[in-house]
Amino acid sequence: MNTFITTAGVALIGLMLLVLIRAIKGPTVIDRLVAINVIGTKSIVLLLFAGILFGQLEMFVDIALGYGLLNYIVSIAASRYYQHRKSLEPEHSHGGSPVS
Amino acid sequence: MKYLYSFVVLFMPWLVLSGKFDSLHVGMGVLCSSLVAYWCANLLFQEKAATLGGRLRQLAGFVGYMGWLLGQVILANLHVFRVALSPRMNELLSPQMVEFDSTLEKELSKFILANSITLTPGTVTVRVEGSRFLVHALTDSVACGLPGAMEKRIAKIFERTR
Amino acid sequence: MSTLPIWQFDVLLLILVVLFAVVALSIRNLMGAAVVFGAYSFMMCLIWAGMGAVDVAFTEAAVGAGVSTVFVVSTLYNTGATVQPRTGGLAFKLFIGVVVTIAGAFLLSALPDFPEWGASDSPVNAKVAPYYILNTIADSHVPNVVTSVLADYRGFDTLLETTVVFIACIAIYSILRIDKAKLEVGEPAAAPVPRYDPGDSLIVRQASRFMVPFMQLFALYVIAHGHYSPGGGFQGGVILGASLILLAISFDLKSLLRQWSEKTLMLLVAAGVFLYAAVGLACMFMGGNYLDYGFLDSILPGEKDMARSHGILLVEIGVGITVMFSMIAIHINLASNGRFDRGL
Amino acid sequence: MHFLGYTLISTGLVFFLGTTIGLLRFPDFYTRMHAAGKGDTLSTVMILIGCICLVPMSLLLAIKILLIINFIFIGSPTATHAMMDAGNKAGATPWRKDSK
Repeated sequence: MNTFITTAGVALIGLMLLVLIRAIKGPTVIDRLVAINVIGTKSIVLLLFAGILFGQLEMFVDIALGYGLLNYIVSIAASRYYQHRKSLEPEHSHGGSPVS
Repeated sequence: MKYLYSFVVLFMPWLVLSGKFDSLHVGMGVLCSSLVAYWCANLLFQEKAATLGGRLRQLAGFVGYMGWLLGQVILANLHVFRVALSPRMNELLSPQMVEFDSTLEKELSKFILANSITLTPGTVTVRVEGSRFLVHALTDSVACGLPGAMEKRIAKIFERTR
Repeated sequence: MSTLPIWQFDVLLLILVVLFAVVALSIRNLMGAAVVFGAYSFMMCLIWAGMGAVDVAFTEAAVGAGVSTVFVVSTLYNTGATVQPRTGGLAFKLFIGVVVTIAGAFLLSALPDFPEWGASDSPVNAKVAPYYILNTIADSHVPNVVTSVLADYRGFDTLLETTVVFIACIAIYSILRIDKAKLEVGEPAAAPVPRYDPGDSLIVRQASRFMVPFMQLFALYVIAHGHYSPGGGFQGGVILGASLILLAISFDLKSLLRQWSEKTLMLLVAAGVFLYAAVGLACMFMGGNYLDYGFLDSILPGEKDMARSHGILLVEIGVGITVMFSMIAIHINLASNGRFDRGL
Repeated sequence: MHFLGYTLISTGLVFFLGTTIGLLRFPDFYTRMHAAGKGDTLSTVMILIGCICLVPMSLLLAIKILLIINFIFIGSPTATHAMMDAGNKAGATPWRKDSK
């Protein structure tokens, strides 16, 4: 079972790396936000996996529960920023010409 | 009355969280639950008119609704999967904004309808203003089907107060 | 390293953390950088968890997911998210590069002096840690060693850490808070904030309605059960603060301020530190050393060991109160630009 | 029971793969949101239920994980909606079929 969980966890992190591509590419901040939101949700799963592998699920479940409750605050705060200030310019990520 | 309801609603999760049933911890549970109930009763129970039986019936209806919704979520994922993996993705997609008016009146039922729309195949709620829903649809066929059977189901469960 | 059950996770997460850090630094829009930096903190939390440091992981989770990114976002809300192009030329960049390299080399040169990670003969693991691990149950009936170390054996440190949070709150308050009366005379009026539209956040409001009570319940659970499970006053306080910040974001700042007036907030921030210090003083009055909770056994129920356990709970509550209200006060200051009227 | 757990976790991972591919391949912010909002919720929920089935644990612990699932079910669509609204208000350009 532990081998399976480890494999699943490694696969999950691998997929998170793929999601990271979206966070790197952008092109807008909201795109990054979507990717980060997905990664945050998957952190809950990884925490549970770590708990299973350590054999101390009851400790890790508390952290995962905290994450589950808090995870969406960031998305809501960032969305509220764009709902109030209507400016979403695509920016260049890799040291290109900075957006004025 | 709403304080009592909130206390009961909050004390049960406390017992689950705590998992310790000695007098000290249950006592702290009573204290913390009443504190949160005092803070949040206005948040948790906004309807004044509802009776206890009505609330319980709503809860039962909601559980049944969740079962149906879970099926829809799986369908939604298969739909996304099919579109995302299709080599001719650009032909399958025809994203568009759809607006429609809902007959639902309560905020709670609008909230559930909006989140259900987000979780069902091919549609995501963008905005709810008054009774006007702005929905982003992935393909033409799902855009025509809005709001669908969901609205009636929700109306049946949540719009009656007693 | 390979004896750890999840070294595969650790290696991959380390790669992810470095990637996130590089991405966060290279994005030229501050909002984007803030958001990616939030994900960096998720990964740090997972790494702590992978090392088995659950309390640290919990702190990182609560602070990273709950408040830190929100603070940055609300700051950017008042300052704007665009960066000015740097004016310094190549020489300046080279200078920075040299300075950073030298500093990094110094830090790395100190690395061999550290004992190997988890080595059993290092000074910490040879004397101090075994004492805590062996004696904590007998001394204070607290199974979670971290809690007893933080709040009992090293209670002074935690008292001063709580004071640091308090000072941070006071500092932000004194820098940002603007008096309404002064504002009318000196500065020009604030840029008109778009009117709050109650219709546009129905879904968010309804969701917060359900989440906030359970967040607060969970936070109180974390404070009350710091003895047994990871967590304690700091984490619980942060989650409590985050729940009220969520209320402020999804309804509006006014409704939060109606519930907790400015005066109450600041009084409560001080009250938490006061509670902690007062418990210490009470120990002195009972004849013991400062923060030696064992001497409270005549006013708290139970024997000496149980009194220590209850003393830990009391100071955890103090920490929780200070942290919770500091978080809220800091958020209100940042979000409303010190005006305490409306904001993010 | 074990078999069910393995199946659920694997299915969850497959759905998360679908999410990731959708997130990377879809042409604009709105369509990416579809992939993220739906796939993220379901794959997380599936993996968590799989953990309940797979790992022997006490009833209270299982209920705690069910609580996490509950909060994800409330929080995830809400975050999706908030980001969608923010993108729309900030003026993310929608993709049109004839634009390419």
